[in-house]
Amino acid sequence: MTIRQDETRALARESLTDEELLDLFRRMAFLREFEERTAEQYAKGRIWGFCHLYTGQEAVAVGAMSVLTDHDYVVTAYRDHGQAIAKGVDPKRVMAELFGRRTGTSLGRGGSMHLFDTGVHFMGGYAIVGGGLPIASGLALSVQYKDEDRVVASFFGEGAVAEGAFHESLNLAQLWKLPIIFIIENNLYGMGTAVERASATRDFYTRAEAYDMPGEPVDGMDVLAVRDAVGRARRRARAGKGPTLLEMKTYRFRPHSMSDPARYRTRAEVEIWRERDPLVTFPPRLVEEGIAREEEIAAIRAEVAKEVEACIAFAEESPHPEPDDLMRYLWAGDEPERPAERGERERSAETDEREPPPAVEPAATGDEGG
Amino acid sequence: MTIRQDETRALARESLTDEELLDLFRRMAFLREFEERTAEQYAKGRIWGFCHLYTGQEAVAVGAMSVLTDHDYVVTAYRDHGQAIAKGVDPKRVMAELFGRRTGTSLGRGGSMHLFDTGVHFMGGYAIVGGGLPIASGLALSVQYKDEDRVVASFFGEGAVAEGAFHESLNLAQLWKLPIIFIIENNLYGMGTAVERASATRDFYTRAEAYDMPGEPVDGMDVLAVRDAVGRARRRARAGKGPTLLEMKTYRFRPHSMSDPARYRTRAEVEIWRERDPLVTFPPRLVEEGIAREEEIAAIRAEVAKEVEACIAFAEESPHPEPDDLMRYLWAGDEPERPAERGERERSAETDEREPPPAVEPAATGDEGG
Amino acid sequence: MAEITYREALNQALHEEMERDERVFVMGEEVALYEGAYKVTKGLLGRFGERRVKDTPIAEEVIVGAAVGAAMGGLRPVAEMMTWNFAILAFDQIINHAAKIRYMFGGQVKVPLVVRGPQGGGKQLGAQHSQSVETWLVHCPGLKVAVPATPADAKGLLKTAIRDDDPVMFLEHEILYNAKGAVPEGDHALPFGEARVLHEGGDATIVTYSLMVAKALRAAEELAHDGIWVEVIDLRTLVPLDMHTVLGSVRKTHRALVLQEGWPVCGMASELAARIQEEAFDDLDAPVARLTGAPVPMPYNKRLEAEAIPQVERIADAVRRLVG
Amino acid sequence: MAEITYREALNQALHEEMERDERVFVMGEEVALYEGAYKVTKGLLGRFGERRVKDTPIAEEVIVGAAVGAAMGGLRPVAEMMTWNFAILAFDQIINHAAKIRYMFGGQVKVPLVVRGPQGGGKQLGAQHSQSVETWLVHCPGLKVAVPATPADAKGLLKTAIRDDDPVMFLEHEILYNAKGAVPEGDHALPFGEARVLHEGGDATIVTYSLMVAKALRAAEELAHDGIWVEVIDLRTLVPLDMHTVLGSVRKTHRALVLQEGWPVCGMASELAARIQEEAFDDLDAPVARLTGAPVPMPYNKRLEAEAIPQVERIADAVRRLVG
Ligand SMILES: Cc1ncc(C[n+]2csc(CCOP(=O)(O)OP(=O)(O)O)c2C)c(N)n1
Ligand SMILES: Cc1ncc(C[n+]2csc(CCOP(=O)(O)OP(=O)(O)O)c2C)c(N)n1
Ligand SMILES: [Mg+2]
Ligand SMILES: [Mg+2]
Repeated sequence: MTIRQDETRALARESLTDEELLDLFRRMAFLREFEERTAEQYAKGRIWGFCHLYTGQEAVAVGAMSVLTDHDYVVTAYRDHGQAIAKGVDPKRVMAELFGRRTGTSLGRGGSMHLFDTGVHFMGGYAIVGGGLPIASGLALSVQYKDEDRVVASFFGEGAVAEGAFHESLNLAQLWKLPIIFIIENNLYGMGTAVERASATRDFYTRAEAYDMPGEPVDGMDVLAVRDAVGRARRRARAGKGPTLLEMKTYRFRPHSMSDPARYRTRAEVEIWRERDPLVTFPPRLVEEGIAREEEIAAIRAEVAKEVEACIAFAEESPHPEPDDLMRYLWAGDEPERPAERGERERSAETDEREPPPAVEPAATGDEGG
Repeated sequence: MTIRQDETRALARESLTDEELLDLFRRMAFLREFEERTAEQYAKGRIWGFCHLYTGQEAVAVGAMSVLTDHDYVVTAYRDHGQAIAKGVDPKRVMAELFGRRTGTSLGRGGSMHLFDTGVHFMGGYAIVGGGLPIASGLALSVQYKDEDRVVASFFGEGAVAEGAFHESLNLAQLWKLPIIFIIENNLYGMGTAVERASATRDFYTRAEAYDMPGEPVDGMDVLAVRDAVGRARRRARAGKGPTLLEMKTYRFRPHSMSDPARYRTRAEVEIWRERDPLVTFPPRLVEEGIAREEEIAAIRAEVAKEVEACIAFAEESPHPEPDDLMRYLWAGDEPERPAERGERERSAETDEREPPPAVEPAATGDEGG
Repeated sequence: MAEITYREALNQALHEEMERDERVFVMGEEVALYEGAYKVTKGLLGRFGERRVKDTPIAEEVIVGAAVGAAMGGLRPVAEMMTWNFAILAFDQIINHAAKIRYMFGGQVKVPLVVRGPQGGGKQLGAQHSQSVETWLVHCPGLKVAVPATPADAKGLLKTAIRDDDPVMFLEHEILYNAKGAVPEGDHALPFGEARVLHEGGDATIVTYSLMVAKALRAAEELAHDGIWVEVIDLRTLVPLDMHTVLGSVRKTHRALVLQEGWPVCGMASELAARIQEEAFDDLDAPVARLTGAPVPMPYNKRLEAEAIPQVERIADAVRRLVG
Repeated sequence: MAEITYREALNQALHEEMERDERVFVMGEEVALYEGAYKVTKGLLGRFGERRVKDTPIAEEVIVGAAVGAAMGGLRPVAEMMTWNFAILAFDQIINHAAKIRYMFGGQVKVPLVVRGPQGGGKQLGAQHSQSVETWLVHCPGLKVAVPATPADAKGLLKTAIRDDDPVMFLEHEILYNAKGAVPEGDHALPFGEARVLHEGGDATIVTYSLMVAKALRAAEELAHDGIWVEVIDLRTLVPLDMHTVLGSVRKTHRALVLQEGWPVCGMASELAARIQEEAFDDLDAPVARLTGAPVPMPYNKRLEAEAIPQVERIADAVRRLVG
């Protein structure tokens, strides 16, 4: 694996203002704090079911979303808090969903694994491993069909690569040159199974070759490397050149889910990755390069802590769904009332047909949506 | 695609006697005749349902089976007459199965797509595209588990490569180093769909790389090339080195099935392949190389015609299953009476546990089962 | 009204709906260049081009899954399964995704998807090509299921299916493709959930759908010769299910036979028997009878296959036993 | 007899059968090193090693398919589905292959395969992780289906499943894993197709299985306080189905409620209602009643989930209506 680290960093750095760089940190810090507090709320019995934290992988979601536009579709798996919030889903409503409240993104019906918000084109967390890839491919087909100015980013764990759905989706996407970016978050484990125990190969970006698709390994602990790779893949997709497979080399610091003792890995391994933790490595870089002062970093950390606190308060105060709701909204035509605060962002993918800007020739160079 | 034609031919030639070479021709001639007569019987309304002929692909089945042993398992799809007969299934019983008779390989319940004979370890024709691959992998697992001296050959069309089952099976087989040979019969079409309309790649042997598995293109119109490639793959499998993916470049001269007008391909294309027809190219070679005289070739053609005639007569004279049979043999314990003539070959895979020779170290060189 | 085949009626519905709504498109194995394994998509590629008529690889899971995604993206995909037997490879996308997405995401999105194709036995295609899949689909909340028995219904229900905002599983019967019947031209869309009484009578009710409707009608005619008058109800859609019409008839005849081609255990016949006895117990003069396909994988041999599928004579006998 | 959990009982059965028969092996996601997502395979890797306890990739279709092939090759695989929801990705191998291979190939081969894992709701796992899959399986001829309700049955039925020469779909209930009960040590194998009467009474019969047995028993106790005596029947296996015991009880009580956790349409409750009224019509004083899960994808929220699953109070109410 050769990751052109310095090169990509330099590239990405050029196109970003100091504010933008700081914002990347803020977003990662927010996700970290959100997940830490989620763990605490789970322990308190306010969140139930399966709950998979994103801790450690923040650079992937934040880096990727920083070069996707509001209109781009995102699809992911059950480990979905990070992508949802990074995509712009209101974190209050995410926390409310984890609490199972009526104000949650999915009215409290989805829970941690099934966040969704058409308002920001976050098209779902799916709990069937591999299940999101065909759907993401279909969204990309709709984009191509309507000649819209957007792309699809499909996130999934390296464990999903073994599923037939991965294979069928990549073949179709390449055959039809769909505007989609397949993003493997290779955190080295699928539950307790280390990659080498479940896959004939240890790298996954190489799988792209089987479909004559470009594939690339990316340092998933480096938000700028992620940003760069996703930005380039997005441009390819928008230019009609079809899909790209990106393998983000990353790590989850927490167990698979809240009920996993994580005995399958060594403390030493965790420690090695701790040194690459984006929340550890990125702030010093900002300081060294004169982009922010230590105090600003500390201030941001304090701010996000307050914001997450507000999310918990919001969730706690929110009403439960009424038992009478049980049979509602199964069929189209029976439409839920939208919470007022969501306002304009509420339009569904289908009703916002006028929304996506008409397709334009993509710029030959330069990041989009940065 | 680089097929080392002369090289492989030379290799294969060395290990074969004149009788053996002539026998390869006889077997291919038999299959050709069998399928031609099957088409005729279908037209006469004696065979029903879906019926897929092997015409054109004879070199694949005959070449492959010539280096597999009786104990090796074979699994294939619905285009299964060729592999079944080449594996040693009694062609009388194959024809009887096509006729739906009680003497058929599957008691008349399977028909053309579902031949089966545990006696020669022909483990089935399956009509779900890709459905045979997981099963073949499982048979290979049983071989490995019991440390038996045999391998599995899994045949399927290039259309099946797009199915998730292909991907899942190859990954598992390579991960577990299963003793299996995956044989793609790339006849350029899946029904009416040319490969380039359904696949992101035109070659399929390259798919092996995704699983870190060796893959190789083979001239599927050359029985000796097939023999050589399968022989080598078998040795790898027996040596515990795991699976191989072979792509047989071949062609079917007949339409997909009996009800396909085959308008999707040009006469010119068919003509080009006609020149590579093994039934056209192999006999002159035998004559040129002094292995057989023209008259011997003609005599063989006459013999197989008679043999196939006898198959038809056998099928025609055979009884239909009794309607009362309908509910029988669904569950184990309700065992059908075996037709007497099958004799010793009757033992089922499970009951023949003493049968497979104990595993021995495979010879480092030289063909097995030739 | 023109006399056309079931196949042509389906084809007409596709043509008209694609003409009417640019969001409608067709995808599946062999649907474009080959014009469908059963020629249901004939002429579509020529008329609408490759953008709207798409051949796919042989990969059912992504065919259905991509259709689900496209529907979420605002299109109205019609995904053809060459036969419904192969849709079993896509059950994860149908059951775990198409059926659940709207509800589980709090009603934020619609999935206006049609999955269509033939099912059923009778052509000696053997165990893996002859199944009836309706039980697996109706069991799962969130899917609508249509089972047209005539060319007119094939057209009218398919048009409604395409216009419907929910996932519709559209089960054609392979044997019916060549069946002819009068079909209204133009905008003939039939409401879902309205069964039809096809043969009136006071002695018993046969409740059925798809191919079995024609067989039930022939049995009814045969029974009429014996002076037994049966009412034949064609359900047309299984979800939604028109219990109103069924119960109305049973309350009149006091005897019901539910007839289906597929396997008995947990079949539609069981569901209807359970519901009829639940809701019209006191009106029944005899237990609700079921006549179904035999509980075995479909055999290839012609005689065995005929034995495995309900035939006219056996339907008539079942009614005789019911009224006897 | 030791008091152990349902989980331990399953684990014991696996240990004992693997000890007894070298052909028995276990494969699935996380079954080896991790000892099972629900720890049902605890200790197996240590005892039997990697050859007989195999972790697989996340690829359900090939897990089941390879198990089918291994069974045809003379082994006795026990394939774990981490939950039955994921088995839907393997339905092609279960329905189109495992169930059909013996019959369609003329009885030449046996497929002695067990697919096992938990199913059901009640742990707030949401729509894609809370399904009951029995309808999809019992509908398909060629599959046996076991649904143990107690630790003793979990052990006894799993041992029988492993020894059975046909494909057995073994449906554990996630909520029951920690349930404790007396379990016979050693060679305790229970015959398939023998239901058990758990609570005797003359006023009504509750027919049920799996987790709902415990709920039915609690309802029965509650009803007993009101002087209503119900018989509770635990079916234990759905294929084969012990109609004899069911009908015997119904002929005595004249009233039956069929209770299941899963969705209503074409559920086991419908099947049993259809069969009971068919075979015991004249013995019935009231229509056979069904109580089932609500026909919606399972919601995450605790209150909604509780509302979607039959609870003791509602079971008792259903019986009161039935006898009222
Ligand atoms: C089809 C399916 N099979 C199995 C599971 C159970 N399961 C949930 S998460 C998981 C591991 C997935 O690992 P990976 O794809 O690497 O994602 P990560 O959890 O590491 O983000 C498994 C096996 C599932 N949810 N769906
Ligand atoms: C799962 C599944 N999907 C679709 C079909 C219908 N079908 C039968 S044969 C065929 C084409 C297969 O082509 P290929 O694998 O190249 O084999 P060939 O017929 O060329 O030997 C298709 C699509 C099927 N039988 N099974
Ligand atoms: Mg992972
Ligand atoms: Mg082909």
